[in-house]
Amino acid sequence: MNNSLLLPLILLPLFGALLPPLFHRFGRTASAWAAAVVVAAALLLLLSLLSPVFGGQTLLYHADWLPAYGLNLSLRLDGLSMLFALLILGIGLLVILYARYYLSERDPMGRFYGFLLLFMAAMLGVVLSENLLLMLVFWEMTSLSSFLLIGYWKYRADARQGARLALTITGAGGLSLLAGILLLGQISGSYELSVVLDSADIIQAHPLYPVTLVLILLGAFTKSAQFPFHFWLPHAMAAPTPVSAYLHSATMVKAGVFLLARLFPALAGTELWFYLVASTGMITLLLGAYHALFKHDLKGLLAYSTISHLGLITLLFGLGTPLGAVAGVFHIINHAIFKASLFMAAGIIDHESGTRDMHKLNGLWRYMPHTATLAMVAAASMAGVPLFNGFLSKEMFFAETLHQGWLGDWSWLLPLGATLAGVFAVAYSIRFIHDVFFNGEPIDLPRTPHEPPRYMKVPVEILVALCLLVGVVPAWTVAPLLATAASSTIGGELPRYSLAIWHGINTPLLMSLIAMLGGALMYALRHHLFALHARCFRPFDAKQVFERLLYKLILLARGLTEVLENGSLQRYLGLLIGSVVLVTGVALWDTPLSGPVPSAEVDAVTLVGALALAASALTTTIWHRHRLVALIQLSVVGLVVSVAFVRFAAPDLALTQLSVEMVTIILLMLVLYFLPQHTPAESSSLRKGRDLLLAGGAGASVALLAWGVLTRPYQTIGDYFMQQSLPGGGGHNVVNVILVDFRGFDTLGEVTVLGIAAIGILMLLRGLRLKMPAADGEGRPWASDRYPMILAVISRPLLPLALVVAIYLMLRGHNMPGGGFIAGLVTAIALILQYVASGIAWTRARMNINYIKLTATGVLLSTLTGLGSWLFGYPFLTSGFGHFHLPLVGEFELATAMLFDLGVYLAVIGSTLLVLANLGTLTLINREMAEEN
Amino acid sequence: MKHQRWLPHPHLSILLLIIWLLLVNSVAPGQIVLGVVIAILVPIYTNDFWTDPPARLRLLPLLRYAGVVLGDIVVANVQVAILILGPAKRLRPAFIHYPLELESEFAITLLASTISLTPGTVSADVDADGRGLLIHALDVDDDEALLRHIRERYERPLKEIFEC
Amino acid sequence: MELLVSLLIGLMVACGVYLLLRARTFPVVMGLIMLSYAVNLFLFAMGRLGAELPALVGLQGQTSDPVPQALVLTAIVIGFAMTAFAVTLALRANSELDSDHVDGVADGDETGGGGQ
Amino acid sequence: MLSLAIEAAFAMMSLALLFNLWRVVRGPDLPDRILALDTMYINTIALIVLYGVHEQSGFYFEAALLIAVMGFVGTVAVVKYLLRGDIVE
Amino acid sequence: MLVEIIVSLFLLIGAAFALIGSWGLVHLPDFYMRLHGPTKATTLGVGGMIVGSVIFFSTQGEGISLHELLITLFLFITAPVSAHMLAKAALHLQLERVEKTRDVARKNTSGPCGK
Amino acid sequence: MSHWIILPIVLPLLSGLLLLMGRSSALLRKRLLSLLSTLMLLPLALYLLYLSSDGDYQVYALGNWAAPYGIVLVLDRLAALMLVLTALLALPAVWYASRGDDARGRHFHALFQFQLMGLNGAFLTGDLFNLFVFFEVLLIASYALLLFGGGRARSRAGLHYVLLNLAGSSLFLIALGVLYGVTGTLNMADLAGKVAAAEASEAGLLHAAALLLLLVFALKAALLPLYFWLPTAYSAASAPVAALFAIMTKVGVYAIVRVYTLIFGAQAGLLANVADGWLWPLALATLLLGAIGALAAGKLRTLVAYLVIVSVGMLLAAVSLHTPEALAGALYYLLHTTLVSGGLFLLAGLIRHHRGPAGDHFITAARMLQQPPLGILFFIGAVAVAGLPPLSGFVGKLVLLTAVPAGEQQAWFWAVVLGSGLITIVALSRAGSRLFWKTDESTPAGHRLDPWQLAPTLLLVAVAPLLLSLFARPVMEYTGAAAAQLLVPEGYVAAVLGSEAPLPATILQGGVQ
Ligand code: NA
Ligand code: NA
Repeated sequence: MNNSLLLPLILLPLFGALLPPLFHRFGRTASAWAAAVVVAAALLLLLSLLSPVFGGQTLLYHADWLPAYGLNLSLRLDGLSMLFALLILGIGLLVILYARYYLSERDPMGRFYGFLLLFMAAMLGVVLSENLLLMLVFWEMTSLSSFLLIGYWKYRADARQGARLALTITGAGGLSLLAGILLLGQISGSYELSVVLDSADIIQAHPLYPVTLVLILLGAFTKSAQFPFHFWLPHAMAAPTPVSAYLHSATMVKAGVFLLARLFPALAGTELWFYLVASTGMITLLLGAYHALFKHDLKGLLAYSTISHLGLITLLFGLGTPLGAVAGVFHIINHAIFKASLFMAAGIIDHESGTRDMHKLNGLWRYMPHTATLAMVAAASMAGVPLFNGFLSKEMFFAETLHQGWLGDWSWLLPLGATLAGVFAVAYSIRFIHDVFFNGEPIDLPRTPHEPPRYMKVPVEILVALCLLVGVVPAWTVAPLLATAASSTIGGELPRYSLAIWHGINTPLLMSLIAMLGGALMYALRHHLFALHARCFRPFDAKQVFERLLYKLILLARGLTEVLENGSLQRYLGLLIGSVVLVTGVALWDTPLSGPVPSAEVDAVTLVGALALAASALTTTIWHRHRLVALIQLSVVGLVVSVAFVRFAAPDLALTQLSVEMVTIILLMLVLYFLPQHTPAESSSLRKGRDLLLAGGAGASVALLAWGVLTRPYQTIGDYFMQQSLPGGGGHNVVNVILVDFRGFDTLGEVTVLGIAAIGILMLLRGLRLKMPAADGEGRPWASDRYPMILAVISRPLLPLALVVAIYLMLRGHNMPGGGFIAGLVTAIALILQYVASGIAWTRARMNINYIKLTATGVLLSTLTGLGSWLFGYPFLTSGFGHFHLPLVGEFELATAMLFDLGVYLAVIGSTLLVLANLGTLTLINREMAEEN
Repeated sequence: MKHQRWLPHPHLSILLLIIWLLLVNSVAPGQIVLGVVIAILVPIYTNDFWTDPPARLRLLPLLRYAGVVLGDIVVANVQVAILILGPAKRLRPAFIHYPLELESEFAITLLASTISLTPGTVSADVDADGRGLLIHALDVDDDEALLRHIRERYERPLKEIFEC
Repeated sequence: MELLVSLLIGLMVACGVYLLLRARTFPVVMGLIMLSYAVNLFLFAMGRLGAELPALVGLQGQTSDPVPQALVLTAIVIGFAMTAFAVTLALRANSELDSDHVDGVADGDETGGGGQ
Repeated sequence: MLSLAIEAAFAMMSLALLFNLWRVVRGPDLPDRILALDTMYINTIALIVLYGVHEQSGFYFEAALLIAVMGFVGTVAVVKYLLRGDIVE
Repeated sequence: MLVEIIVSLFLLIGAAFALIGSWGLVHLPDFYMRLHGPTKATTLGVGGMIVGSVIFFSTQGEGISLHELLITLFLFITAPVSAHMLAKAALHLQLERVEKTRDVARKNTSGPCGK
Repeated sequence: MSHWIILPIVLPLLSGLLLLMGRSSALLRKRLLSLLSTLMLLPLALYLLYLSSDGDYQVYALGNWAAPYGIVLVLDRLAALMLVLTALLALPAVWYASRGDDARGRHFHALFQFQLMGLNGAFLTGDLFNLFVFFEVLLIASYALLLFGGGRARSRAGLHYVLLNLAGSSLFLIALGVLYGVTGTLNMADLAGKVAAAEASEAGLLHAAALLLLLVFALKAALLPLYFWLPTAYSAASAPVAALFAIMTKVGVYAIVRVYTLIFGAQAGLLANVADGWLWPLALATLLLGAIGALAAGKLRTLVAYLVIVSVGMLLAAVSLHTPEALAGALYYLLHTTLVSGGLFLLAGLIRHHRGPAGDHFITAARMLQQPPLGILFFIGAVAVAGLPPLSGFVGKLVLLTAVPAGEQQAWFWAVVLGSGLITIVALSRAGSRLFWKTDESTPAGHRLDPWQLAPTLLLVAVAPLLLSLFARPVMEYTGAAAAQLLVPEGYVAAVLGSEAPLPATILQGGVQ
């Protein structure tokens, strides 16, 4: 059941892809050999599995990848995948040989073979996957690796654009296919082919069948260049010809029809299938055939011919009949063989003559008769001339077009279209031969053409031989392969069919005849047709259209992005605020605003405070353009808020707010010096109105929330802290015990924030060049008295006094309002006062403390205090305290939380001074810099 | 710059001890011990910041001076209150230059503070050379009387306290 | 009382937000400070306003909820750190962009596309 | 008696603060506003002490003390700014 | 009762001076004159409160409470600095003064700072 | 109680502090210390992953105060996963930075460590206010890191980033305040219980708090309409910083996952799944607009920044579904996108340094001296980030596509994901074509690649998506288990609140007599 040889089939080229680049340093041939050996090994491995597959077995391999989501590394080798694997590896080997001679000295060959093997691995993965999701994995990998191959000559714009076009179209198809496969998996309950292929009834009866089908077909059609997605293929011809020979004959584009074949049992047979697939195939068939005739570029002709033949195959599968499928499989084989050889021949011509333009290429028969012969055989096969392989499958195709039953009275349309396509095929095949090898003399070719190196023709010879062999003795050559492949495609009994060359005189033969004669006639009339074509069809360059479209798309995207992100902070903030208002409004929409708790009376003093707060908040806002004035108004707000904390019994908060207030004022004064003193009036009244609306909305939202909460009862964990503070935390001041003990972790984070902010600010100030105003806002020169004497004299003795107050606040913080943070700020303010009063130089001479280290030491002390609890087997930051007794002193308390608080104290001093002193020093630095210049 | 001494500023230390005891609002032995420690340590650590303290300081005159100033503040407060409550038209404000006899910055500062603390006068500026004070007075009729008052009542005692 | 405090908080938020939406860094920083006053008061008020006594052990009477106070203390400190950073950054931006406009655009250019 | 006096004192302090506020708002010059703010700080000390007596609680002493020690720093900073622009030099 | 009366008296004195000082701030015609209002009345304003508070708490039966005096001490140290600096600033900004202000300055009329 | 849980927070804190203590000139020693500390986080996180893998919650009561009173750290599968992810991303980033980017200013490594501390703390904490604190830690560190190196672009972007986030922090506090004001608690497990039991009269307020929190997290996560700041900010940051920032948006996503499964999840009574209705459409729109932005991008850094936005849309759309499959897929996708986009930022840095004055702009420029390795890395990274097979992006996308329940939601999700996938492919192929193909061949630019910068880039861009894809099954089994655990918050609540409160410790009881 689990055949372990399947995985190496893919892994060999996958990892083998690394070899050519590695061997490249030993020369181009070494690189080619490395690639060839890898592929040959894989081919041998595949051939070793030939007999069980031909014996009707389906070899499976399974390994879990992500089984819960249906993604498995399960592989399958049955007839169909055997056929494709043979094509991929066989033709791959020939292409490697061919490319060795095709690529020039300056082409990085190791990279080429690397990409090629990567692509080969992906392609093998597609055909060998048993799991549909796995198939998709490889499917997308073929798109990616072919992107690299098409863009191989990256310096050429057409290569780059062709690659991107191909990737975009096939990538889009891949995404659609993904969706389709997911749906298919949902419907059939599994992504394993063996299950899916057995679930045709469920699938086709499912309401999602049409969607699924369309999504999957989009994948197949984009890959196989079916109308209307065909236009990427001609532009992929910018790739080196070996790539075209490989990707556009046997592999990449065949992935699409492979998918049709693979899922044939599960999806085919419905009316919808017929209409979608067959009509797409028919249109593509005709369209490709028509355009092929009018291409003057050799590879262009072949590209449209490929499109046409892919349409043919698609049409065959679209018929939904077993025989149609057999014919489809057969044509896959034949097309791969003759088209690969034609591409190679075209490559030789291009390589040796320097052009692919059929206007210039004439009469090459004289220069390269051998190549011409090979090309003629292959072209005959393409035209469906008897005795060549193309004829056999084309006959089957003509026969099948006569037997479909969906179109009723319109059934004649199919054979008519098929014959018409045949006419064109014959015409462009003749053209390929006659225009190039005969038809007069070459017209200023870049090079004088001659036969290519010997080994460059070997691949063509092999393929052409196959054309002949299959064409003449199909039963001895292709029959078993076709039978195996077709039977596993259909997934049941093979219908009766015959590979004989001669079936007697019948309608298909007639159709062939018409095609031959008509084709010859058409070629004869080609000059009139070219003129007509040129009159009716404006040249349409899909690539340019795509590029233009893409460009417009990018412009559109850029426009949209710029409209959304106009780089205006005001808008971004406005959106945030607007969102706040919106969600609050939505949430509170049908909720009663007030709760049951009665409100307390307002006393007169509080009312006055409220009035002061409201007035100063409003004046701050109204006069915000006069920055200093607004700042003073703002200070009033701060003062009143502090007093409010006193009023509502929160002395710790009041102390903290007051000291932070002082530091903030110093901070803002330091900064304002370097900024404009006034804000220009620049907001339009519309903007003001919008902002007022937002501000009002935000204010109302928060007010509603506050009112809502304040009028509702609650139960709080606060009671626990009130009870546990003394016995558990050893302190009377519950707020402080929470800060240093219950929630000491928050405090540690908080001082860390302070420290980081200080470091960050230091970083911002480094190298900062600032303009120092020579006069104040009104143009007055600054006063000359730098250090007012009275201020200096008072500040100095104030320092020890303030320190004593700080020590007092800190030591009693655990039991009474105070604590390390406030003490730290008091100390810092007293110190910064020295800077203000006596100057930087004076202060530095007296206090040479590294504030960074002080800050770090503080945080470190707090952290280490926390870590200390590990020594006692307790979690981080567990505090301990005890009551001690000393003679003379009496009883006193010691707590580890005090050590923690000491750390906070130091960190606060350090970081506050780090910020303020360094901001202050800015002027000194800038003055020095100004003097230097 | 650093000249560590055990008690760089004994007066300051005493002041700090008093402040400590006032702060803790207690004279428990433990607090006194702690206060003494603080009163010794803090001046040592802040010594560098107070490089030019008064060379000498006479405690008793200082206390007497404090008493005088406090008394003056109370009296002046009442006077100025009456002035403020009355019509502003009646007031006779003036900037008066006061030539200083004091030389130590500390003493000058103390004088300036005293002037500012006593209602009715504010020391608005110190001359660049430190030889005079600019005083703004709310209501003066006799400049010389004011200058004399300051000289006699405040500057002379301060001289006595801080200078020879 | 509850209504009064709610209204005041709302007013401060409104003023803060209005300043926050100004185009120059300094008013924006003032807005942030105003906003943090409001938020601190709000957070504190979430512990209700009826208390007469601070959250100290051993007092007779209704003590205030200590938890929001602790949170506000943390918030004040963090807010201060952030304000300091923001205001320094404003300085830096003013120096680097030659403008104290929040988008770094020259004077008189209101909505300015800072763009990419 | 005491509570009545406290009420009256509260009323007077409120009025005082309103006067200060008026001057902060009215200006006209920056020193006026700063002076008014400084006075507000000092009146706040008085108010807090008064509130302490009213609440018969000593917990608010530190707040008043802190203003007494630090309240002038803001004033000094702003004034230094007016004088020199550069407050730390 | 006596204590209550004394405390009440001091509180009222304090409040009254605070109020008068603030009134001066509103009422006086120029900045230099306004400067006298607060720096004077508030010293006694706060002082009155402090004394009231000291007496009040010292008579509550929990021992003498003098720490409020520190407030006055610190205020006496710091308040003159504010006043001085403000005056300096006003001189520097050359704020208008009422016309009748006499200048008994030894040097020049615009104050010592006006260079 | 295992002390290991606190280490991811304390270790970077301590090394950050030590880094500040050292002399500023000793850069080499700082690099070593920072690398070592970051390196140690990885085994530590893996050990915690192992600890959490049996499905038990590890609860660490800080200060020995039991929940809901004290702050607890809670280690569950999700938290462990995020710790591992952080370590996995941080190590290459700091490694890369140590080759010179850290020398453009001071204290890079200290800031970096603090950032890690903040991230790890945010992932571990079980307390909502503590989450706020750690948000602030990681934000303030990120402000500084974003601005590290200086320059105009950084100043402008930094200003926007900082001011927006400051407003966001205020919002966070308001939301927290309402939650506390109604429930009286801050512990997330406790909140879960209180919210679930909330009565109709309280529901409106809680609803508002929930949505305000959502805004806060959405701002961090960069969800429409709050993502506009991100592209400029991320593309202004230096490469290693931007790489580390790849996880910053994920902190927002993490917080959304945590809060809207635990507190406002399906069990939350009147407030069940309040966020979903907002998240779903906004996430889809974010996804689409992010892809459009990627198409519009003019340089690689900006493009990658938009891809970060795309990933956020993808993640939050999945999160809003609240199904175990979607959540499991989202967590897998989160791993993938964080590592790969981090790596792409590093790669953009490399390309910038090697492409002369053109930098990483999509304009024609001289070819790079050592183009192939960069080209290969870009290709692999593009494949991974575009969700193409066979790398982790595809697996993640596949898993998410299958996770959406069939029906209208599925149609929307598939259409948007696949459509934006196509746009992404177009954008990336255009970018790659411009950077590596359309080059001026005459004189190569740049200098030889520093293998020590290439290696961390390779790890994130190529090795990570490959391994994640190869080992998708075990990874998905873990994320599946994590998702299952998240959707049964009762277990979390029981683990945090269930145990008896330990007695408060009194280590020094007694003392000297
Ligand atoms: Na300065
Ligand atoms: Na006086």
